Amino acid sequence: MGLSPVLWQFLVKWMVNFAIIPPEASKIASQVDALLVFMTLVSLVGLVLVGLLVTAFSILYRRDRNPVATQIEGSTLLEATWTIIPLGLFLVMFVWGSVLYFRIYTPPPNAMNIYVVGKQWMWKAEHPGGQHEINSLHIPIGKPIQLTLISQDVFHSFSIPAFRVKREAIPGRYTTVWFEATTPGTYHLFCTQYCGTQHSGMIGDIVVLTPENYKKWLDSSTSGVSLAQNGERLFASLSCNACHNGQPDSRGPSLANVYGSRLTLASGSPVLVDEAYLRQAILNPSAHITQGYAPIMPTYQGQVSEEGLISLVEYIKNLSSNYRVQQTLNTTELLPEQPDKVPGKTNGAPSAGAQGVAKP
Amino acid sequence: MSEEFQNHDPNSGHTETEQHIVGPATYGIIFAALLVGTALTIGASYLEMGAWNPVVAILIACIKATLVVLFFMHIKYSSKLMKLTVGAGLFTFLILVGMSLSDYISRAWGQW
Amino acid sequence: MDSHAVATTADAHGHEHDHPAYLRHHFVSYEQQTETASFGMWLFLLTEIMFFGGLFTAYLIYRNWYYPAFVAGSHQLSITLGSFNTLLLITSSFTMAMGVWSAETKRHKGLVWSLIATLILGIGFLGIKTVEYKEKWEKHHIPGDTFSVQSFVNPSSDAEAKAAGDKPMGLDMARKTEVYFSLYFAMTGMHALHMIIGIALLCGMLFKAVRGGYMDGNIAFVENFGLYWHFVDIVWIFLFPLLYLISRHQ
Amino acid sequence: MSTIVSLPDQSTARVPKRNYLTNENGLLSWLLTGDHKRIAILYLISITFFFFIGGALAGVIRLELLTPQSDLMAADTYNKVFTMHGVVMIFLFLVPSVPATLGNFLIPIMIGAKDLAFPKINLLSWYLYLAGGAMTLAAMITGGVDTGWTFTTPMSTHFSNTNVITTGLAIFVAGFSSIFTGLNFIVTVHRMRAPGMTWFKLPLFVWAHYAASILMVLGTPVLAITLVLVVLERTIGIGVFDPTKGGDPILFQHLFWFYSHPAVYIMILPGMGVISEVISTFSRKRVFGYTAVAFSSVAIAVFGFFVWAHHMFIMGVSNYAVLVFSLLTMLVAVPSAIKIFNWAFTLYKGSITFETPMLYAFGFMGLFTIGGLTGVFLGTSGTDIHLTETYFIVAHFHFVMVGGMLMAFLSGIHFWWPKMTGRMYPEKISQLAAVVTFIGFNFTFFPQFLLGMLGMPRRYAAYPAEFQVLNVFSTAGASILGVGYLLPMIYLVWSLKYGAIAGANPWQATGLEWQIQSPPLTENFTTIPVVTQDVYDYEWLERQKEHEVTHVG
Ligand code: HEA
Ligand code: HEA
Ligand code: HEC
Ligand code: CUA
Ligand SMILES: [Cu+2]
Repeated sequence: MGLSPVLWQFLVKWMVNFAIIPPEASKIASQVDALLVFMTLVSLVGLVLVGLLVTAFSILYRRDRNPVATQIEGSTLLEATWTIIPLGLFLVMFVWGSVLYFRIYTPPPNAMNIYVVGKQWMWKAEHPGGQHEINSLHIPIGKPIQLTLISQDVFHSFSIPAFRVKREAIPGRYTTVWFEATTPGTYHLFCTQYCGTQHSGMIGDIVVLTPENYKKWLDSSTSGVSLAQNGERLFASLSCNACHNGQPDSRGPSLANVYGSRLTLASGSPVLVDEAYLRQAILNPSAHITQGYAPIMPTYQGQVSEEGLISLVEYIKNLSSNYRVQQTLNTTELLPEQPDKVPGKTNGAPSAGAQGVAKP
Repeated sequence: MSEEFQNHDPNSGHTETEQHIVGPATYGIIFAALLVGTALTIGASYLEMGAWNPVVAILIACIKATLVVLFFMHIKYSSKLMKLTVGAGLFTFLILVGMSLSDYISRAWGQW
Repeated sequence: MDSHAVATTADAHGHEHDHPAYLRHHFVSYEQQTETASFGMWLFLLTEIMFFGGLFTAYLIYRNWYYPAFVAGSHQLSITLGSFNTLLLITSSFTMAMGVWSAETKRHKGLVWSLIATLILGIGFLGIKTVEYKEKWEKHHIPGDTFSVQSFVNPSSDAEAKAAGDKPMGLDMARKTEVYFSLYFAMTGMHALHMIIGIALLCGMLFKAVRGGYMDGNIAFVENFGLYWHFVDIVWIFLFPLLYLISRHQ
Repeated sequence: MSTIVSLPDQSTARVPKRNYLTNENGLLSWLLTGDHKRIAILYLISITFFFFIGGALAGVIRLELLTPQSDLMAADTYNKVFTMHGVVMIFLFLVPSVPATLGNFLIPIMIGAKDLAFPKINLLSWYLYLAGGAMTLAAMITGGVDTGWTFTTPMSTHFSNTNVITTGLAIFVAGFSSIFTGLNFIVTVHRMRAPGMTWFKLPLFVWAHYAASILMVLGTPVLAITLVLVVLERTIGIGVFDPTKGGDPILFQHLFWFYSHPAVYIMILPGMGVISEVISTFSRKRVFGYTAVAFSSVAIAVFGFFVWAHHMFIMGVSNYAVLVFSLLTMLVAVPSAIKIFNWAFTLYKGSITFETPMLYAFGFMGLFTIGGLTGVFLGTSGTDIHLTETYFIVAHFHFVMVGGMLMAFLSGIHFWWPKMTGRMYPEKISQLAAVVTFIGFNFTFFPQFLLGMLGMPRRYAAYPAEFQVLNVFSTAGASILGVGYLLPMIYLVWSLKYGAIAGANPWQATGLEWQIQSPPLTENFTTIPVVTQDVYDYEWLERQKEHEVTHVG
């Protein structure tokens, strides 16, 4: 009699590949692991302590040895000890953990932004250069990368265990997370928030490349139209430039350099213009009236898809002068018809003129 | 909720306190006060007070509610336990509202 | 076997003392029984506070987010009807309090008439509420597929909005009035549901009172019902300014 | 090894003829009973039924996860299975488990009362529970639900086309059952204590239930209204949680967790009460630092309301809120640590024996410590990012809920079985069952910590092949665990007829419940006791020895 061969095979495989921690492939990973190790050690000490106390007392004071119990009321000193020491340790964990938390969710200003749209049941990544990919994400090492996430339907969660990061994609709102990959390789991408039938199929690969390979990948998969260019077309075809044309008499404010600036709203409160604000300004203009302007901007709810919004946002972000807008203004009719280059490996994403106008 | 054990009645199996009966006169006064309060709320809503409008409205409502609780519902004449019970309810209510709102308010502070 | 808890005698019920028939077997005294009942009632009211608490939280958040929509939505409600209803409810609270007093002082007529008054006022409240709901229904202000933002994007087409001097609203904000009406119906609906339950109980109580009930000192039910009724009143005291009186000056 | 069990002479002893079980006969006498003890039995039967339904579903989950592909069933079915497993286990088993059975049975007796304050409401709460259970079963049979037990919006409101409404209403109804139980307990503890029974003479079991009841009364209604809003959103389309209408789906989470975090303490506190009683009895000692243990229950209850957003750390709540909620989570963990150490020190200089309830209690201490400490991993915001929504969480909550509360429940059932039925369970086999459960449990759930660390997401019907080995361990463990749970089921039923006659106080315990006959009379006490002795007063008990307890019936 022996172990069944199947089970044996398992065990061997397991012994060979045994790991309790996924690969560390980002800068933050080792920092998270340090805290995890610390907490595990503290927990082990605590557990062993409890275990030792229980076992030792059970042996020392079992009825056979100690037939009569000695009644003890309690001990303030002891009780204070085991209140304060765990509390202290927990507080250390809290501070340490919070530092990490803020680090993970505060992208550095120079980070490269990639947009990720989640929908039942796939991830769609949009690189600034216009490369789309589905259920995979190609990134270079050594460069901080910020993800701006949004969901088109329900909650999803973008999880990369090897990087120790994870962020929920929420319907109707941008969220961000960032990381800097350190080791080339292919890692798991999971959707960890339960999102319906094919939740477990909403997985993919994070492909970490050296900068050279990344460049190669970019070139081979470009569709020829960057996000900003696509945004420009949308800007024209949705007639945004009818109002935002940068002319002194225009009805809408100039959008050049608006990204990153601080605006004052009609209500008097200041806002920082970030991606989320730009998106809101397009969808819910009357909730965010800029001081000095009439609330005349129509809402584009239902007219632009999330991808389209991303393009618009990316276009406005990169708008440093109104020159382009005015150019667009003169050639409005022409632009949307601009021929597409054959998309590279964009996984068959449809490529109409300006992508992102919501289908009726 | 958590504090009431400090002032418990060791014989609470036998509370013999005679019940205080609140009479029509008190009820009448409170009723009048409630009517006045209602009139005040309506009036106040037509005044321009900026951010104070909701504050005043809520304040008057709170006063009215307190009157109802204290007199119509006899809490003024009830045992400490009852008062604490009402307090506990109010407290938890405020936790629910306050701590939820704290998330919403502080979301606007940063880029998150 | 002196002072501790060991069952020694077979005297199961200990019927040595004479107690009123309504004293339940597991209580020592009538005071204990009433105190217990009213404490239980108060705890139940705490659950009610928390029940409405969820709605109030939602209300406060959305009111801050979509203030203009809430203002415009609020202008759709009739202050006259709302105030009148407040009056009805406060009065009914008063008559209910009088009812409790009558029961405490064993005034049969007083109790019956107070309950009748309370009943009529309560039904009146619901009647007016129905009128208000019906109007919302006709104007397609019920949230859901049929919801229409016509009154808000184009206030001149709408009598109430015109009267309140509303300005046309952007479509995006106008759509948020649906959130306002969702909360309006959720909150007043829950309140109305409590009223309906209250009225049902009131009918039963009235029936008993007419036939001479509650005159034997066993008035726990009347008192606890009073607590319930006052609580429903308090909820309305908050709902009225929050829903009807948002920024009437404008 | 010696034992403290002292049974009456089996040749002459008999179960008292008149007791709450025999007082009246016929089905109706049960269905219309106001007796808290009978209602406890009714609850016991119904929650056991639901536990086995939940357990069978767990078995199906584990079978599916034996292989990486979703080959046993479609992903859709798997989703329905774990949702039902969660809903049944939480709302129909664990929340009512200890309070509605042991709590119902014991609280009035422990405080020297003849019944709970509101016997009819107590019965009503059982019927509500049954209605909720029936609706859940109906939802399950007519197509199931696939939202997970957390009903995340907008998934549950707009994207799932399964029986969300029925299940939501089922939980709503079952929730009221829990509210009424809690309300009854609070009123009873305040109003029905026997003369001389002061707050600090209350057994810790009562303190724990009192604290849990506060949570039930104040927390559950928020869940109720949240579910109502979800149902309204599905039926008529109001827009409170719907992002396309301007609602905030995160608000749903706030409201849901405002209940569901306190609910985890509803689930654990009564179990902690059981452990206090058991450890005291089998070490023949007053609980070390009685006051601290009592107050820590209340502290858990109060602080339990302040930490709910730790379930939402990555869901887009403000980072400042994360800071606050994470800090408060650390604070709420401390009272649990206090309890663990106080129990450990109760053993110090005790006179310890190792009957089954005590074995389960030891199991509780170890497993709850692991579960609790891993909870701290999750409460630490930086590590929660990596661990959340993985099997680490699954392991965490099974350690606290199964390793903690279920162990406590079994401990309590064994401990009070003689009181409830008048007969002893067979000791040897039950000790075996306790050990089997402990081993099976660790086999099942410890690998899940590793899986979580490695990043395996929860609620996955299929997973990457590299996780298979640990999953096989887990499934294998679950089958051992299943045996461990079936055993008590069998021998406890067996003991109803063949168990040794227990007598009034087989454990020589000090609680009031042990001073009356087993099974007790319908009215518990023939005369209301006057309490003079202290709680856990073993010396008093010694002095009582000469007046050996007799029975009435
Ligand atoms: C009985 C149920 C129960 C209990 C008691 C607990 C107890 C705790 N839980 Fe748990 N929890 C759940 C049930 C429970 N939990 C469930 C069901 C979920 C998942 C829900 C879902 O998403 O489906 C969950 C999820 C959950 C999360 C959310 C994770 C996420 O979604 O990202 C968090 C985060 O903070 C958390 C934390 C805690 C903490 C800090 C405690 C603390 O109360 C624990 C305190 C105990 C101890 C700390 C142990 C004793 C301490 C010692 C002996 C001291 C040791 C000595 C030294 C340190 C020296 N839990
Ligand atoms: C009280 C609560 C409780 C209890 C006791 C259990 C008990 C068990 N649970 Fe459960 N579990 C939850 C509460 C609980 N669980 C919750 C809340 C979730 C989250 C759901 C969600 O994500 O929404 C969850 C999710 C969950 C998962 C994760 C699913 C996923 O995310 O994909 C798993 C996987 O292993 C699991 C396993 C088990 C096992 C093996 C047991 C074992 O302990 C059970 C052992 C018992 C038995 C095995 C019964 C013995 C009797 C029989 C087996 C009868 C035989 C009859 C037939 C087979 C017909 N549970
Ligand atoms: C009818 C005129 C009009 C059109 C068409 C229009 N806007 Fe605007 N827009 C405005 C006005 C006026 C404001 C300032 C008041 C406000 O914030 O609503 C504004 C504000 C903005 C802002 C906020 C920045 C700031 O400085 O306040 C952004 C971003 C923006 N518009 C983008 C767009 C985009 C993208 C489109 C097309 C899809 C568009 N607008 C179409 C009139 C218009
Ligand atoms: Cu998307 Cu899970
Ligand atoms: Cu929690």
